[in-house]
Amino acid sequence: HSPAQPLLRRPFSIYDIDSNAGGSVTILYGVRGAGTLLLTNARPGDCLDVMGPLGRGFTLPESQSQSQSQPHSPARSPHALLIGGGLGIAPLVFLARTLARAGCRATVLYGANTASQMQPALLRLQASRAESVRVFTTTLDGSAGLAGIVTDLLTAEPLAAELGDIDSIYTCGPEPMMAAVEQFALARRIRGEMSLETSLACGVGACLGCARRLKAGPGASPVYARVCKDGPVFSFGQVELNPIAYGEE
Amino acid sequence: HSPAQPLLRRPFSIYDIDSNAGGSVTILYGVRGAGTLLLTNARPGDCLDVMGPLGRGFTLPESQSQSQSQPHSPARSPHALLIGGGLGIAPLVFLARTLARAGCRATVLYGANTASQMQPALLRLQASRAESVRVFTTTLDGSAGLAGIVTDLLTAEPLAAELGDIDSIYTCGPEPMMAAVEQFALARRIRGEMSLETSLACGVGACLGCARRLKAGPGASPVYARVCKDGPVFSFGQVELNPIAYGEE
Amino acid sequence: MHVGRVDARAAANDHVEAQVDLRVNLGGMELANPVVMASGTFGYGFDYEGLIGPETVGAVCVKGTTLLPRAGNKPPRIIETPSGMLNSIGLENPGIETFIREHLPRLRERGATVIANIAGDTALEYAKIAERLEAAPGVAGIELNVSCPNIARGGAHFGVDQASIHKVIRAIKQATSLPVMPKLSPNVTDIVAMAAAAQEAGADAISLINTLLAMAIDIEARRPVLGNVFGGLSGPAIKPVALRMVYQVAKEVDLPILGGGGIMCARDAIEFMMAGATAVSIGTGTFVNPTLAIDVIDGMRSYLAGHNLTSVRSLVGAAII
Amino acid sequence: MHVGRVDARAAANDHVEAQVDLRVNLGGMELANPVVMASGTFGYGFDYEGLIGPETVGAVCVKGTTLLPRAGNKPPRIIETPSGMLNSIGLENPGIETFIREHLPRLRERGATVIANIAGDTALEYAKIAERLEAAPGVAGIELNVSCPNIARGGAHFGVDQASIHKVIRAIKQATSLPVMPKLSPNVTDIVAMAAAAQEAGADAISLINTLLAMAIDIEARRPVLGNVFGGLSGPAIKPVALRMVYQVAKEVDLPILGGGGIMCARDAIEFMMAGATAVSIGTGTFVNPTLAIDVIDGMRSYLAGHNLTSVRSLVGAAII
Ligand SMILES: Cc1cc2nc3c(=O)[nH]c(=O)nc-3n(C[C@H](O)[C@H](O)[C@H](O)COP(=O)(O)OP(=O)(O)OC[C@H]3O[C@@H](n4cnc5c(N)ncnc54)[C@H](O)[C@@H]3O)c2cc1C
Ligand SMILES: Cc1cc2nc3c(=O)[nH]c(=O)nc-3n(C[C@H](O)[C@H](O)[C@H](O)COP(=O)(O)OP(=O)(O)OC[C@H]3O[C@@H](n4cnc5c(N)ncnc54)[C@H](O)[C@@H]3O)c2cc1C
Ligand SMILES: Cc1cc2nc3c(=O)[nH]c(=O)nc-3n(C[C@H](O)[C@H](O)[C@H](O)COP(=O)(O)O)c2cc1C
Ligand SMILES: Cc1cc2nc3c(=O)[nH]c(=O)nc-3n(C[C@H](O)[C@H](O)[C@H](O)COP(=O)(O)O)c2cc1C
Ligand code: FES
Ligand code: FES
Repeated sequence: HSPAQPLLRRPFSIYDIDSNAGGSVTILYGVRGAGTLLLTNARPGDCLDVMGPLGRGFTLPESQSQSQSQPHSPARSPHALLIGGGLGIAPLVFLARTLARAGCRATVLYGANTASQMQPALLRLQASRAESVRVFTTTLDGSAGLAGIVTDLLTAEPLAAELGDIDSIYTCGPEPMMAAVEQFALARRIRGEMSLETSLACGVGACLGCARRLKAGPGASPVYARVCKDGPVFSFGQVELNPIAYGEE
Repeated sequence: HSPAQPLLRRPFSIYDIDSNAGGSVTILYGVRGAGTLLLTNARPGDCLDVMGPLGRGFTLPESQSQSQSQPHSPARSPHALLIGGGLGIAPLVFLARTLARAGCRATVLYGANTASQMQPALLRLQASRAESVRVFTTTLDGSAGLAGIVTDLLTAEPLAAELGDIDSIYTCGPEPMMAAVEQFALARRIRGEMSLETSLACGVGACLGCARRLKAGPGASPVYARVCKDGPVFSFGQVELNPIAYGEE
Repeated sequence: MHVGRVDARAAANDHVEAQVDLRVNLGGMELANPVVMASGTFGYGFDYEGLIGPETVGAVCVKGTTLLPRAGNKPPRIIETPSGMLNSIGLENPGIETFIREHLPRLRERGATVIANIAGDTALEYAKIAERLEAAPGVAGIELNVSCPNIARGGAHFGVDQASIHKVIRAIKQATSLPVMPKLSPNVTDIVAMAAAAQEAGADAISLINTLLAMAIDIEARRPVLGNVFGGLSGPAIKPVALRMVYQVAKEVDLPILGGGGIMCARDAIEFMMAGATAVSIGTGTFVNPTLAIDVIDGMRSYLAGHNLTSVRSLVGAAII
Repeated sequence: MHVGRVDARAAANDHVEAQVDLRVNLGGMELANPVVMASGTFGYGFDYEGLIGPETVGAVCVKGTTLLPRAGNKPPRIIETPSGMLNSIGLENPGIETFIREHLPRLRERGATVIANIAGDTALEYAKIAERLEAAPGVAGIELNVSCPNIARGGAHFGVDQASIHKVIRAIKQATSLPVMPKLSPNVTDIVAMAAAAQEAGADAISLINTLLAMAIDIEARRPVLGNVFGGLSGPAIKPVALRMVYQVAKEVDLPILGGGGIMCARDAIEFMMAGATAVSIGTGTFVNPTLAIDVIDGMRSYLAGHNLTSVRSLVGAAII
């Protein structure tokens, strides 16, 4: 007996967009339950019923908007640090490629359980201009890059020394990881954003089911933001994070 | 949005069995709802989770059991009349081939909406020994055989005249059709059987969900039989039939 | 079958379908068609802009609104279940004044038929909201949420005993001349008794059903999934229960019913009307298929045309025996 | 996750799993494991012979049995619904004498733990059946169906008010020394009050939940699908409601609970135990997967071994906050 058919839609990040050949939008997903399992049945040529893009995406570095036509010289261009854990790499791949196209430098820190899981995303990242996107990896089992978790890279030499000129940080992945990245950024007063995950129902702001509590002074009555509409991308310092990820111990 | 995933198992008749090449069991089905729609996704090599065979099948003509090794001569062999409507032809194809193998004669009356629907079953019937299985058809739209419903054949010349030596009648199809066949047989004191359809849950006699009322004298408190276990094949005269089929007007 | 837009006969029926009369009167609320957006699933009418607007449907029940703003419940607030979902939103809303000032004028401008869904903790609170709505132009009627299972208040809800249902409806009827439609809780032993109490108190229509009180447990974290522990079950899973309650109430109580719970297609909606509902509400189904309401309206047209019926009103209660 | 038999760690865990203790005591009934076949879905224990036998599971609740034989309800008796099914069997059964004479000895011979599920129209009827069971060897306990929603009796059921629950349990307790476990109706406003009344009357355990009263309509025939109009909803659709009731009762009433409703995998069963059930019942799931009970037992073992737990009893109520 197969697991129950999913009822609600499932949210995915944009992993890549190809506006050349007829146009395509790519997602990167892992099988977690019934919905993603069903997705594995999809074959080339099948129609998927998709709503989107929805919500608020990453904000590109400020100077970038004026520089679109006139890319920065590599030396003076904004430097973004992208930190992805597991499937959280998905939106960061699209972001890295967008930054590169806009003449920004991107340093991507990418952590996963094991080397084989990382291949698809690494290939896409390498397809960006090599000089503007650099990638460093960690694996839990040590099969590629540094053995450990991705945030270890923030303090590990020689990379840590090179992070002095970071203008902004973007992160997506397990919430404890994002919480550590946020702390790192706030301590250094580097602006940055994270992409949050919750269960969604409507996806358009109508149901208030995806609420996450915003940070506020102690004693204040709670204020919630909608992940689907006000997010999924939030600035560091905005949202109360769970030290423990949903479904984990 | 696709229709809800079915929860319960779905019953199907055995349409054919090939005990030669590695062995196969064939079913003939029409898409009616979510379950049969799902079945259309099955590809050669896929595994289906099947319980069966279940319940009570058709009884072969009595003399036949002794004659298994020594087939009847065509002239003196039992003559069975098989009357199928729509997908009700499925178990009758298997029955016709079984009868032919046992040296009985089978006359099959087969009614459908239109000629194209009948091709698969007709091909299988033709694969039986031609001399022992004869087939007559009707279609509602007149595209093959007599224009009309299958029970019209019972009174239409020249066939009606030939039905004098019928030993037994087997029928499967819409209930109003089977009710007419039952009446025909009872009036002529020809023994026979019908294969009934209801919603099933357990399929093994445990839940009592598939009950059909047995015929009884007036005033008697109702007695029910289980279609899945006591049937789906019942003798003529045993079960109260619905003049109106489930889901029809 | 005659449901959905891909019916082979749809084209041939276009002419007939155009002549089908979909109007219904829901206890004084005139709806152009029987399809109503369920409260809490369509915000204040504009979140699905571009896909489906508030003027497309028979009426919009706006998000449950209270006298003062409410922050809502602690997340997680939703979790999917087999053919359903749990929610424990906890009536997050900006309060009645903001609704009247910001949302209502936009809805009115678009020509939407607006049913204000209201909630409160005391009969007085309900009456105060009703008074404010009375004065605000553009409200067709009031849906009274006496049944929200998501607010922790020691288990005492208005919707589960006759006396409190009676009291709150009387209070509201005295505060407004608008049609008043209590939305009853399905979490009761005797839904007919609740509906009868509402009728006696002067209700103009009955809305059935709100969500079933339910929960889910995370076996790895070893705790309830929802921040609020309990939530309300909606979606196709509850349709058979909702249909039963509509049928029971329609048989015994002489008030028009807004019926819903798990409607996912025109066929479901027609089941509700045949069980005795004058109009149907669509909630969770919109999350799955944002234009479901339009599909249901179209499917009703096809069904009527295909069965040579001229008015959708002929379906109401047709299956009651 | 540690559910099901295809867990990659299953082989490695074999040794640990073997040492896991699955025994539970359900109000005096000693079960070898917490998995119980739900009444009405496993006949008298032998319909699935060859696939799963009555001795495999913790206990078998046999088909609801009455003093005298009953013919049952008019068909159609079942219809599938989203993630669920409706049934209106109407307690078709051969009567208590036939059960004792024909079915019980076979069950006993096989070493099955038998829970007799009984039903009646009056407290006296229940007491008479209990007396007969007292005298018959091989019954571990009595499950009291005070909640079958399928019998048309003007809407008055034992299971929906405290006084009648109290009365029938008292009558049975006086007639037998066997453990008595009322199976409560979920179609009530306050399940905790019903359970508390049962406890006060001397119940040894509580069984939760029976089916939700529900219906379906055939929009072509324009009438209810079931011959009995109403039926009981079971299957995964009701799991969130069942879980909530188990949780509520476990929190407030100090009696062991047999919990179930919609269990389709070990994970579901563990949710029920964490909500406070001492044992779990499997009904509709067996129709879908006849060996589900075995899968659930195996899955519990894997979960316990994978979490370094030695006894299934450590799960009971683990998620209550
Ligand atoms: C904005 C956003 C962007 C996302 N982008 C991506 C992406 O790019 N790639 C990607 O792979 N994923 C992404 N996700 C996550 C993705 O949406 C989920 O993995 C997906 O919805 C899972 O659906 P499913 O049906 O496969 O699993 P589900 O069946 O929905 O289960 C999901 C998880 O929840 C757990 N769960 C379910 N019920 C319970 C319960 N009762 N108790 C405890 N745990 C439970 C399951 O075990 C499972 O691990 C994104 C999510 C959001 C919000
Ligand atoms: C013993 C036996 C043998 C059979 N042999 C065959 C066979 O050989 N070949 C074959 O094709 N079929 C056979 N059938 C019938 C087959 O089992 C059904 O067609 C199948 O179960 C349909 O499943 P489904 O999920 O596709 O449709 P479902 O979704 O189960 O629907 C079946 C029908 O019921 C109707 N229905 C569902 N819900 C309602 C409602 N609320 N009101 C009114 N109508 C409703 C649907 O519209 C649909 O027409 C047999 C049945 C039995 C009992
Ligand atoms: C996310 C969500 C929020 C809801 N909020 C409200 C509400 O504020 N007021 C109310 O009366 N009902 C509310 N409901 C109940 C719905 O209006 C509807 O009665 C219920 O969901 C059953 O219908 P459905 O199965 O079509 O969703 C809410 C339902 C959901 C799913
Ligand atoms: C076909 C069927 C027959 C049932 N008969 C009985 C019965 O005789 N007595 C009883 O107490 N419960 C009966 N039940 C209820 C089940 O025992 C169980 O409580 C309910 O179905 C919920 O569990 P499930 O979702 O696992 O099926 C029956 C359920 C079904 C589906
Ligand atoms: S998912 Fe509905 S508001 Fe975000
Ligand atoms: S389907 Fe269960 S007894 Fe026939």
